[in-house]
Amino acid sequence: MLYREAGDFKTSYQADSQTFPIAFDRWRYWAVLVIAFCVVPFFVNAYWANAILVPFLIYAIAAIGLNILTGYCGQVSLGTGGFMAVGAYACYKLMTSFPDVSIVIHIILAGGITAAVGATFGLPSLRIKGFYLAVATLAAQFFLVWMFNKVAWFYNYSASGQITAPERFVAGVAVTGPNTAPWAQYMICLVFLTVCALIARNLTRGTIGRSWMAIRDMDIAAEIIGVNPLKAKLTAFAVSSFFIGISGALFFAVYLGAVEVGEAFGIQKSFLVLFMIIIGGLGSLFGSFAGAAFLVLLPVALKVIGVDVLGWPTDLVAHLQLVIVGGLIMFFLIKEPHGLAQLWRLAKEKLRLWPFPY
Amino acid sequence: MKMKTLAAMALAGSMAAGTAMADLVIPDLSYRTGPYAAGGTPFSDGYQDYFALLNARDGGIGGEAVRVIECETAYNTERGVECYEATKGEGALIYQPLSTGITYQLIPRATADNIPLHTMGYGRTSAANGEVFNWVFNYPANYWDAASVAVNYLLDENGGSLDGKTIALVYHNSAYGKEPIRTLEELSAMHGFTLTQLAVDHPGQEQKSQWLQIRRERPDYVLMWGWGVMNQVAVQEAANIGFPMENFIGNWWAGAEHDVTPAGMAANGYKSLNMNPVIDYPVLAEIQSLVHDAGNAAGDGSHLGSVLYVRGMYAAMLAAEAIAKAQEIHGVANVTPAMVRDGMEALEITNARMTELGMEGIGPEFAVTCQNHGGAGQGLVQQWNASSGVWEPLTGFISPDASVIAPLVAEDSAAFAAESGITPGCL
Amino acid sequence: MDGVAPYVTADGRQIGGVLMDMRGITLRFGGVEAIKNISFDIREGEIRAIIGPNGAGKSSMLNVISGFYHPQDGEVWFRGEKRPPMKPYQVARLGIARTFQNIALFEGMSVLDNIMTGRLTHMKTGLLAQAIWKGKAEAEEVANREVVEKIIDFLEIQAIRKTPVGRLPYGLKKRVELARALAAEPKLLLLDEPMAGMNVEEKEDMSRFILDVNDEFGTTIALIEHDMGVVMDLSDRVVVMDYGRKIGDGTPDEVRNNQEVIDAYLGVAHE
Amino acid sequence: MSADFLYGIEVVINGLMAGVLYALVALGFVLIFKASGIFNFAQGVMALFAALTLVGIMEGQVPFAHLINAVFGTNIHHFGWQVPAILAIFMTVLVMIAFAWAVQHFVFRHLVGQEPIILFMATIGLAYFLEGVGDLMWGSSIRTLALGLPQGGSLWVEEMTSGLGGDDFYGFFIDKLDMVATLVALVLVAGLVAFAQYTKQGRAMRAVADDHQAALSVGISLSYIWVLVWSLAGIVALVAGIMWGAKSGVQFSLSLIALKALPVLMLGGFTSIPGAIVGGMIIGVGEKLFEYTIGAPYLGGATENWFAYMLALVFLVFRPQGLFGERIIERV
Repeated sequence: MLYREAGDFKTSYQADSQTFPIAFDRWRYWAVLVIAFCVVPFFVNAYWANAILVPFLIYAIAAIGLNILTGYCGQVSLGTGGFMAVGAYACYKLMTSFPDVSIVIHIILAGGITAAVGATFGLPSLRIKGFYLAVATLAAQFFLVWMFNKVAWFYNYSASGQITAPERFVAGVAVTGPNTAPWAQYMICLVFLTVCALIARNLTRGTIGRSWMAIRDMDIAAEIIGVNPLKAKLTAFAVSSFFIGISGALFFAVYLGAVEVGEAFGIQKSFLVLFMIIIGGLGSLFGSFAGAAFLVLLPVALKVIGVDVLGWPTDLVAHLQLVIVGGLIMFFLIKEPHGLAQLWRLAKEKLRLWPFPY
Repeated sequence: MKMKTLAAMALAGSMAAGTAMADLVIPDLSYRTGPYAAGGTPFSDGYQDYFALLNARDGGIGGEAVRVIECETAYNTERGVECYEATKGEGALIYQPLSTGITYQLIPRATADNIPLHTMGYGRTSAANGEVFNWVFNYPANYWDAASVAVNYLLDENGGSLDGKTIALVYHNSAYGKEPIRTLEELSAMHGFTLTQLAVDHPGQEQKSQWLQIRRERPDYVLMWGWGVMNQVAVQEAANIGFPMENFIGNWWAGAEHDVTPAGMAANGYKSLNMNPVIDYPVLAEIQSLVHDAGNAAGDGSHLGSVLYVRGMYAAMLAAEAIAKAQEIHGVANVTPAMVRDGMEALEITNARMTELGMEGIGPEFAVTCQNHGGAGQGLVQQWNASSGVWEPLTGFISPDASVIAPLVAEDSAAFAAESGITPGCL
Repeated sequence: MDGVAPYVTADGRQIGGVLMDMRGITLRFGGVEAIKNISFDIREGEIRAIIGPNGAGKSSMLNVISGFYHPQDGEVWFRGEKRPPMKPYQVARLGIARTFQNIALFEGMSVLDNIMTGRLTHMKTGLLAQAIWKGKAEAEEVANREVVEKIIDFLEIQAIRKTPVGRLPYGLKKRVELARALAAEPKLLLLDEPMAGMNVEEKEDMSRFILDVNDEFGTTIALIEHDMGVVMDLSDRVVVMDYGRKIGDGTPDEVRNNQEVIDAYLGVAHE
Repeated sequence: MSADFLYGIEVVINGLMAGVLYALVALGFVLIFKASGIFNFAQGVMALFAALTLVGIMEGQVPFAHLINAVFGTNIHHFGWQVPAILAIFMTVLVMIAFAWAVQHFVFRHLVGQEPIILFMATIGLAYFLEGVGDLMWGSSIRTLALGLPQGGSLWVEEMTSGLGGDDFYGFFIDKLDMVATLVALVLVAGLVAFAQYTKQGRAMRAVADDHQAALSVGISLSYIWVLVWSLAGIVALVAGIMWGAKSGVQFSLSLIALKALPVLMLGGFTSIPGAIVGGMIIGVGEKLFEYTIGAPYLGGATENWFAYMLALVFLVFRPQGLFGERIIERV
């Protein structure tokens, strides 16, 4: 009975357009934030940080980024891996060239550089649409990976071609390098995710968000009512790439610490992040979180159940894992084609009417 | 069963706790799925079977049972990290990640966690410098050794001179594939051969351009740094253009049975490096009777005695010997990872010991020191006999040119030390 | 037609000078001439109808006005200035809004958001300010929301404010589309068959809204419509097109008595 | 003629043939997309699955042996018989038809009328699922495809042409497998076109491709047609799997060949069968020629993957409707 909008009157347009119009949602939102910021850091261990939380937070940033482009602006992209690589290599070059500047600034700048690269590769979107554009973004994916592999300047001419994140500190606490405490890794990613999510929320609820969605739903009509398609699409590419660049920088500097471009940012990464937003829900920030959580957690959960609980051979579990993930995706689609976010929405709608559903 | 379910529900707990068990815990980061499953499966089988043999025959190592925890990485870096974090809390003594990508992840982590890392014939080459990489060992040989061994073999074939010869390097366009380039460039300047580099992009199913170029330029020899599907296609394409197979030499990750069988008879005569010749070791029979026949084989048992199986078994033997050494040094049976590191650094593999273990000639003799974690760096050349389906060892162990490798190792490890703020020294 | 002095209509509306002047417009697709050398004007405050049988080129004319098609020949004058070739979104910024024959709402958005997109040409905060939201962006949002709420009240669609557009019935969609166009506070409003597919009651509602818009906001309206009764009742002046040519122009009464127009509508064979 | 020029021609010829191999994969995409608007992400995995099934049947392998052994503690591997290639191919085709039926019956029947992105997503799930099932059924090791397809450069061509250039020219290299593949692809395309033109099912298929509603209204069963196109795509996948598998052995990486088909699709259009063939050839020649003239000598090589996409991208920027598409006139 708590979940009600009745009696929760909005007296201003601000209040009406807030993120969580229902009081209960607002409380839960604050509760999640408090737990995430004030409770989890004290309990997080290396396993939870490295195997689950940090990848989840980073993928959530990437998923938000791609969701802006694909879910909000309707431009399907398969260049995510390449753009994450731009973020990672930009961050590496900045870290090693200006060791005295804060890593936080490096990460933000890496996002900015990625935004510029993303906008450049977004130019063809003015002419190419739909699946054709998706395939066209693969050109960015393959080219960028090839370039980072080939041009030695990007990896400071190291013999191995891998880049390794040197140790850097935020407020005296190591956030990159081998001596980073799990909570520090977690916190920096959490802060970036929170800020990114807020920015994404602000952008999508306002003018620019409406231009994106207008382009997504009907590009010609959008142009006729006054949306500049060039500007809308390029800002979508730029903002999306900004987030993806940040996630790439964090992925490299905070999470893995060392990467090789082909392996870490290959085509599978592009597909993975796309799967996340599709499964989570296109055009939904919550969906970005849900999709990232689903695809990070499910394999680990299935592994734990299969190997640790049932004691089955690892390869059998790995194969069954594919079958189950694939089967679940199809099952969800048949039951609810618009992703986890829509499932969540429907559940909430039912809850709102409960116990008088008519 | 119920207890197990409960344990799983308390996921965090089960992952973090539990060093209490008295076993010697050896994680096996395997990959039996994904694009490189064909390579990962036999290695893992060999690795696990050897420990199973020790348990069955000797009751473990020094009286302590060995508990192998297998964790599937699918050759994926992130899953490798998950596996590492999931197993290290169990008291893991030594990691053998079998992937250069995962190795790079684990070098800083394992160093910080004080768990030794053994990267046998892969991983970061300059880890041979034990003063910088205290916790990383890459004996008995590394990529740069491999390049030098290959060139030394060719020198031997050509009466000591490669002057005016051309050698083409076909390599996987990745960090792994690019490893030998610097060494080969040094060697080409030294011995006067011309080096042509041909990059093959991942995954490497389409190599027509590269092999047409080889056909045009007719190099005297082709070296290959390949992995996965690239190997099978390269062997087939070499046969297609009629390149003399005996002049085509792969490195030791391009010289397993499955690399050549798809090409059938056309692959006959193809050569590759190896660090563990495939011969009928007595220990294989023991594994057959004590492990496989007892129904404890790690996989389906079909890989026993194959190149990568033997390599996995060899890796397990080196780990077991290091643990035994650690037990000897520290006088306790239930050793810690730090003690195992000491054991690895004091490891000495002699022919007598290998014979005693039923593995005569499986590897070169070598002794590890604090300065040198890389072993002797020797490798041998083997040749594929397609009619009998056997990799026949062609040479004995060939030494690399230390005068070329050592400065490169020193340079790269010094750069890493500077970048990471490490002061080189022994523990 | 130029130079006609402003006047007041019988029902008291103010008709001003020429707002838009189309001069000798010719539009070709490949070899087909969709519009052949047509000239007409639209005066401030009036309701101007363009009628004609199917395929007469009415929609093409509207598309020329909104900058979606670019005529090969002819000039478009707007507010006394010659309009250079423009992209549709630039035309929108001049203050020309429109609705579409086959409703072109943004199906994935709510009614409110759809109407708010009509305000895009009035919203100026930069990307950074929007990312921060608090302050400038929020203030602008609220200010524009107020305008939109007035239009929502005006068109009596308060109850469906938060409904996703996809769930609305046809008639309401048409109304929302009108609301979106109105939200732009256009100087010239183009309506492409605003009453197509409606029943009598809905048509009456829509007619009332169109008259009210014209009356209360003084908006100049150019519309295409098939229903002759409606057109004759609503509009001040009518342009008649047939096969891309203009065959009549004048008050409803004048047009009604034009022989060529009668022929076109009765289907006299063309030579 | 100079050797360089002749080798350039050689690169073009080989590019054409490589292009045909790409087109073989692209064909499967086109068939399904044309008839149902589904961008079938699982096409590559289908090629892997079909080839694995073929080898498994030929070798008399017990399907799901590993799973059965794990669950029941048995130790079974093979039935102990060998199946002749022709029979095995026939059986594999049956398996692919059964697969098509299952896909339609269990998945896409429930998704009729959904947006393309959702259908696309379902095929992602299908790709995962099929990959897992393939591994479970037949294992994940590399298998040799013993169909006895000819391999290696044609010596005849080499000898006939070696006189064309100077001493530096060794005659044209043309792989016999590529020739077979080209032949098979041409037969396949001719067969598909004939099927579409002259059979009742084929006409129904085209009707569905043109307009679902109209096809329904004249009494064509959509479900039947979709099983049909998925079966055809399965057969095309089998052919692609055989051709690529002959080179590399049948292994997981076969599923990645889909990536080589995507630029072809972009160029040739998602709905045009001749487009797939011509697009494949343009991509094949383009990427090989670029690698030969610029990539390998100046850029360090391995440029083919991205260049194929870049080529398609640049092409589309200037001609968004693709190779065989009609000029798009936008309307409101």
